[in-house]
Amino acid sequence: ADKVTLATNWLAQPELGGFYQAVADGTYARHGLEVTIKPGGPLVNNRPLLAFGKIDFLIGTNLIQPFDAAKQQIPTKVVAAFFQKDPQCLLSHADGPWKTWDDLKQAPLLMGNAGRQTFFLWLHDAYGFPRANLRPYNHSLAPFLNDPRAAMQGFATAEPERIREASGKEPRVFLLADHGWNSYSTVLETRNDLIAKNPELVRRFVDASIVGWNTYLDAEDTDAADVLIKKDNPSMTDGLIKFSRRKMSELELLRGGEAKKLGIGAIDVERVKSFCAKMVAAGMYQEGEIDPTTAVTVEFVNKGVGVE
Amino acid sequence: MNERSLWIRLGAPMLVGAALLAAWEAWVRCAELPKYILPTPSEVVATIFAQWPALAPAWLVTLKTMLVALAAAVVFGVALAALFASSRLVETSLFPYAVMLQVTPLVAVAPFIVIWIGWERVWLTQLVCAWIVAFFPILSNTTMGLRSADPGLRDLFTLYDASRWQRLRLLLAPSALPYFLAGLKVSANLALVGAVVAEFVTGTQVDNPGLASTIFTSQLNSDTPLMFAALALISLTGIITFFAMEWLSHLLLARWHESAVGER
Amino acid sequence: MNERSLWIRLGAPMLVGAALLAAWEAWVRCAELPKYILPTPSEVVATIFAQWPALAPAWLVTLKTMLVALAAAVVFGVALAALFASSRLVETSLFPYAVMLQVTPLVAVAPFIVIWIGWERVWLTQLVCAWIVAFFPILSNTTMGLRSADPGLRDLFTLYDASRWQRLRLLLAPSALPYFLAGLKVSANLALVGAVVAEFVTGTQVDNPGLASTIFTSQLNSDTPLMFAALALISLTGIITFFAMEWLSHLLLARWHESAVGER
Amino acid sequence: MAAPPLVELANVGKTYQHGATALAGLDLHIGAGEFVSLLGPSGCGKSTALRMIAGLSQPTSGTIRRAWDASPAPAAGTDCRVPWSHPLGCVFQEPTLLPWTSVWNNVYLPLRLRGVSQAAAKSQVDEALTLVGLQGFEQAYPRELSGGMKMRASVARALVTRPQLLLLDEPFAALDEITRLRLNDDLLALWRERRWGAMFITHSVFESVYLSTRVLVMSPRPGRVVEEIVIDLADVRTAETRTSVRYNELCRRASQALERAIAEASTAGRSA
Amino acid sequence: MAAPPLVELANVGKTYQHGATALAGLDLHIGAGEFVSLLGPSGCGKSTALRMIAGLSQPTSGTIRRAWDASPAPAAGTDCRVPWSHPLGCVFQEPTLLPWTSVWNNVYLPLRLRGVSQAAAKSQVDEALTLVGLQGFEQAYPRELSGGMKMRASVARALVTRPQLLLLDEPFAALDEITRLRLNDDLLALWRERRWGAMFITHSVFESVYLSTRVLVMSPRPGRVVEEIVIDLADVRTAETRTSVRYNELCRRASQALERAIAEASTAGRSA
Ligand SMILES: Nc1ncnc2c1ncn2[C@@H]1O[C@H](COP(=O)(O)OP(=O)(O)OP(=O)(O)O)[C@@H](O)[C@H]1O
Ligand SMILES: Nc1ncnc2c1ncn2[C@@H]1O[C@H](COP(=O)(O)OP(=O)(O)OP(=O)(O)O)[C@@H](O)[C@H]1O
Ligand SMILES: [Mg+2]
Ligand SMILES: [Mg+2]
Repeated sequence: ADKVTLATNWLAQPELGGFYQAVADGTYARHGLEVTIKPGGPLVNNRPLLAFGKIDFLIGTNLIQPFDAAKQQIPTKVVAAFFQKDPQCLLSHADGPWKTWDDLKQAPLLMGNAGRQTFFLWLHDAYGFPRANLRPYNHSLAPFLNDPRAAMQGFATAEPERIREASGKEPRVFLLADHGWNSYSTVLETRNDLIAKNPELVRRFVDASIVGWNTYLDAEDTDAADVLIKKDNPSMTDGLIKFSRRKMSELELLRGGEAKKLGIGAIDVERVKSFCAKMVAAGMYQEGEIDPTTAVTVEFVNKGVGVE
Repeated sequence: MNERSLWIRLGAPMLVGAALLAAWEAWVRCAELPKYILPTPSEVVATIFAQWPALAPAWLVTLKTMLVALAAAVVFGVALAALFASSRLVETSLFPYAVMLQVTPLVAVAPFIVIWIGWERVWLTQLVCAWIVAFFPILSNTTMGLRSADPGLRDLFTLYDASRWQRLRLLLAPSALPYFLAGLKVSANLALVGAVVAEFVTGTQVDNPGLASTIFTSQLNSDTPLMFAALALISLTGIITFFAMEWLSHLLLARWHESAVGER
Repeated sequence: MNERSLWIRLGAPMLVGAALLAAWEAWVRCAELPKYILPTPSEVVATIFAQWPALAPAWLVTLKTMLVALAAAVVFGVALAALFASSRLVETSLFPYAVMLQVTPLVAVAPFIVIWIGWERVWLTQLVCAWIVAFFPILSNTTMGLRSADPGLRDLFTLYDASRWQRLRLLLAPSALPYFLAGLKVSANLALVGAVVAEFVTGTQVDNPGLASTIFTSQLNSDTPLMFAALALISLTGIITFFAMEWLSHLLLARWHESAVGER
Repeated sequence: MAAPPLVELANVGKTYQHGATALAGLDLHIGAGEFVSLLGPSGCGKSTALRMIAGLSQPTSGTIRRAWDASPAPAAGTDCRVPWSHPLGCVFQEPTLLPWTSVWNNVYLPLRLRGVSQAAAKSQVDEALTLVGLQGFEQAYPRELSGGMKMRASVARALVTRPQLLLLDEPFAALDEITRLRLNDDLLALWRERRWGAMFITHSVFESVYLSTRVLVMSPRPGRVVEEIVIDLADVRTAETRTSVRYNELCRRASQALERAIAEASTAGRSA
Repeated sequence: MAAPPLVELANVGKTYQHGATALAGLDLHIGAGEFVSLLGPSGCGKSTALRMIAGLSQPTSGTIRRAWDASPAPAAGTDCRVPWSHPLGCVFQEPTLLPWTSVWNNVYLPLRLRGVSQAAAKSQVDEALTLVGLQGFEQAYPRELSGGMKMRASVARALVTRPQLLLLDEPFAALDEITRLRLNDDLLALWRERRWGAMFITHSVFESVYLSTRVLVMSPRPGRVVEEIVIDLADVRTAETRTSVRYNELCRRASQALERAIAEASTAGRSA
């Protein structure tokens, strides 16, 4: 079997469940792959490992970093986009003063470093969220819970439940995707030379991952994968896992959009271009600085794998 | 140090500690703060006991990283200081690189260290990170100490044709000892912080998570009592190390150095 | 230190530095490493110039945090050490809390510091974080130094009924100076790292970004040359500070302390 | 000697931490205007006694009474333009100069500690420095002085406060005989002028007899006073004193007393 | 004096960093088996000369020739059970003992630096300690010793290597006269037995004449030798020597030479 390493962007969690599923139920093995998953973390930066060739695949949070790679002429590409819709959201207290998207502009907004340098720039440009309202966020809910006027960033598949578990009340959720943020999320990247030298391996990995995701979403019993997830990430509770799985289905994160027809992982180049245009409009890139088509390839997806 | 003063020196901080904890407990109870904002000390202690099966191994992992990093910092810091003592030129030429190593933030260089060492060797990577954080104070203090030997004694060693090694071991090392010990206290603390931060920036060893993993997990789960439990263990480690160092100082300096002797 | 030795002491490290940079440049060019993996020094320098309009203000922000935090560390560390010198009991009662402050990882307590100080006062929060990182070495070293005064001179001051303050200023402070200076070198480094880390944990700033924001953004954007440019500025700051401290040491100790005088 | 003594030690003993007994049963008193010399073998406890009189070390048995403990010195910061007098001046066996400052500042130190300004102290400090022959070295640092010069700076520092009681621990041991004789005469002249009390530790029998009104001879460890020799020479002493019969007789007596004390010690030492 | 001198200083000058000239035109030689005393006023450059002879300081002008520079000492680690001899032994003006170890280890130090094991050194170290009367204080730390005892430990350390040339900077200044006389005799006895060369700095004219084969008198700063007095007393000196006419005559000559030198100085000093 070929040895392959997949580095993720976060600790083990249901939002990465398909990959763990494929490890746990032997899907990768059946595709002739021996996969090791290297989890990410709050201060862990796995990205350079890909460029250095120390790992083979990397999960990216959204399309921004692949665009940056294109800009820096780093020879990597997105080969599959697992979340058709970005679960990135803003949250406010259920009994707090902020009831609408526009209200949030007045809220002190807890946001971490990555958010500030990516989607906040878009929030600022497209909706006029003021910079002065930014507040530090270190993955601790305490500052948010401490202040009913606060708003914070989050993943729609996790933070609402974390907040409910801590305070008993589920917060209001505002999906960025509902307001025009049309990036893919949980995108799979690899190096161009791997695509060139061993496209077969890339194909097997993408296919197996899609199968893994399908299993993870459909199966009643995903215990094997969840055990792996909980082992790698002790903060995972059964409640959180259940919530995430439910939300992923509800929001059609994996099977919505183009994936309905083309299968999980589907990439629509037009959508990538449109997202890129939005980012250029938001001032993140210069006009023409990035060729979004070099950041992605549809060579390995849109084949309807796993679609009944 | 006689029996009585030993008791005072152990008793006084404990009394102060008890008073502070009591005040904290009282304040949290009166203000009725929810425990995800600030738990009471008794809740923290209860959490330590309740979570001991998970906390103990994590503590051991962090402790191990800290101790090995500190040992490496001592060995390397002292060796480098000894090299510096041999020539002022070597010292000024190399010291800036030691400074660079210390001032470069781990978050920035961690990925490169990971690449260089290999991401599978997580513990080694963490060790190197913690070592980078910890070694400078030992180097800086020992270097200053090695320079501070009494000139009369230096002359004595020159007169009797002491070899470099003899001079280092019999003259410079004892002279540098008080400086070294002051540096060691700082380095011990930094090794501990370094061990925790290293786990943050290099990622947990999946099989052997340390206290950083506990802290992060508890942050995610808003389990503030657990986080305080972990922090309490870290503080405890630091304080125990501190008193161990004090005791070591006393042992090594008691009979001769001004900082430790009583009445002349 | 005469003219010649001054030149050697500045020239030698520069020569070594130049040699290392040349080797790095040659190696990267020969191995044809792409710049997103490892930029050459010339690329880094070019980046510094090209990005100067963005780097300069960021540098100033970090520098300001560092210097103010260092100043606070000096004031607080020295004041506390002076308090400790007045009574061994106070020292053992309070020193453990200084240790606790230092060993608690910023990443864990930053959220609480933010809540406590108020999250609008970002700069103050950063300052407090950097200060927490920096102050311990000054405290530890100065405490050791204050204890190391010559017993004969202590007697002299007792004989002439020196007040506490006179004893502190005229006897203990000069005796502690070499220790303090060794600690200051460590603290200066830590204040710099602290300033960067503090910005990380309190959130990179959009309006007045410091070098931590630059580093974070460049990491996020895979802009390795920019990251190296920021790291180079940090290293440079550290090295300049180091030589400034050396010069200060020389100025303060040259005429009397063993560590600085030449031939007797 | 009718006046109450400046300091009085009664049956004083001193045992150090590691069990060494330096003094046992030491009786000693110094009156105002007395010049008492202490003679004794090396290690007999002379410096220990001096440190206890200065209040720097506590006896493990016996009592010490000091006249100035009853009437405390004026508080620091009081107006000191009038020549001010500290009860004690002390020359330790080692020079104990502050290494980080100049000779001038070292001599100025006791005045500074009483709040005297530099300007006000100038004449007093310069006078003391001239007395010990260190004019021209005001700005030198201690490490730039020879051994004898360091001790002289230390003597200047003790004299600068015009003390009521002067404690001197072998102040002239590191000086050549000519300088030493000159300083002896200068010291005596000052003493005749100011009539302080003095305790003078020396190893020179001649010096002790020449300077003192009383010579005390101590036995080896544990030290106590074994002989008291009252020096009944004229107050004014000159080069002629040294050739006088009485002077030489007193010197011989002191020498013999010392010899006896040490002979005891060496037999004791050998039997131990 | 037919043999080539152990050490020879020709027209040596020394100016310190801040411009103080300690020595100017110093000529001096010490032959094997000679016992040379150096007399001179405080601060005239005696210690400076000693440090230069010991190789611890370089002259700013003139030349120094040392016999042992040609034939280097045996390398460290050589078998040293046979009594081993280091070319130089030195007693500095200050005791310079290692504060962190015992008296025994301090005296053992020079042997240790030559690789002699503790066991092999034991008899030699104990002998040296007994010679200076420190038996019983082997395990004491320097800070637990009196001033005189520290100097004696320092003397023991210089003697323990059986040097060919012994440099002594006022070794007995802090000792009472009885102990001093005894040590003088012990030193002379050792010297007669081993016939080392010695340079002895002292402030006691009597001591210098009693011990030496030659006395050199130095002028004040900048120091140089102004008078050489060959001591033509019998080799074996006893208490009787001190009462001999020749001895007293030589003492007077030395005293007068010193006095002359200092008189010059004080006139020079006052005119400066
Ligand atoms: N800190 C100490 N600890 C233990 N013993 C000490 C200490 N200080 C002095 N002694 C011992 O006390 C005795 C007396 O010492 P002291 O210094 O008073 O002698 P001294 O009469 O001044 O001798 P000298 O003429 O040599 O200066 C000595 O035997 C010494 O070993
Ligand atoms: N490191 C130094 N820097 C400047 N001047 C110095 C230094 N060391 C000594 N001197 C000066 O050199 C002169 C000679 O000093 P030295 O110590 O040789 O005198 P000495 O003859 O040994 O006097 P003493 O009998 O008092 O010990 C003195 O005037 C002293 O001020
Ligand atoms: Mg004494
Ligand atoms: Mg001298």
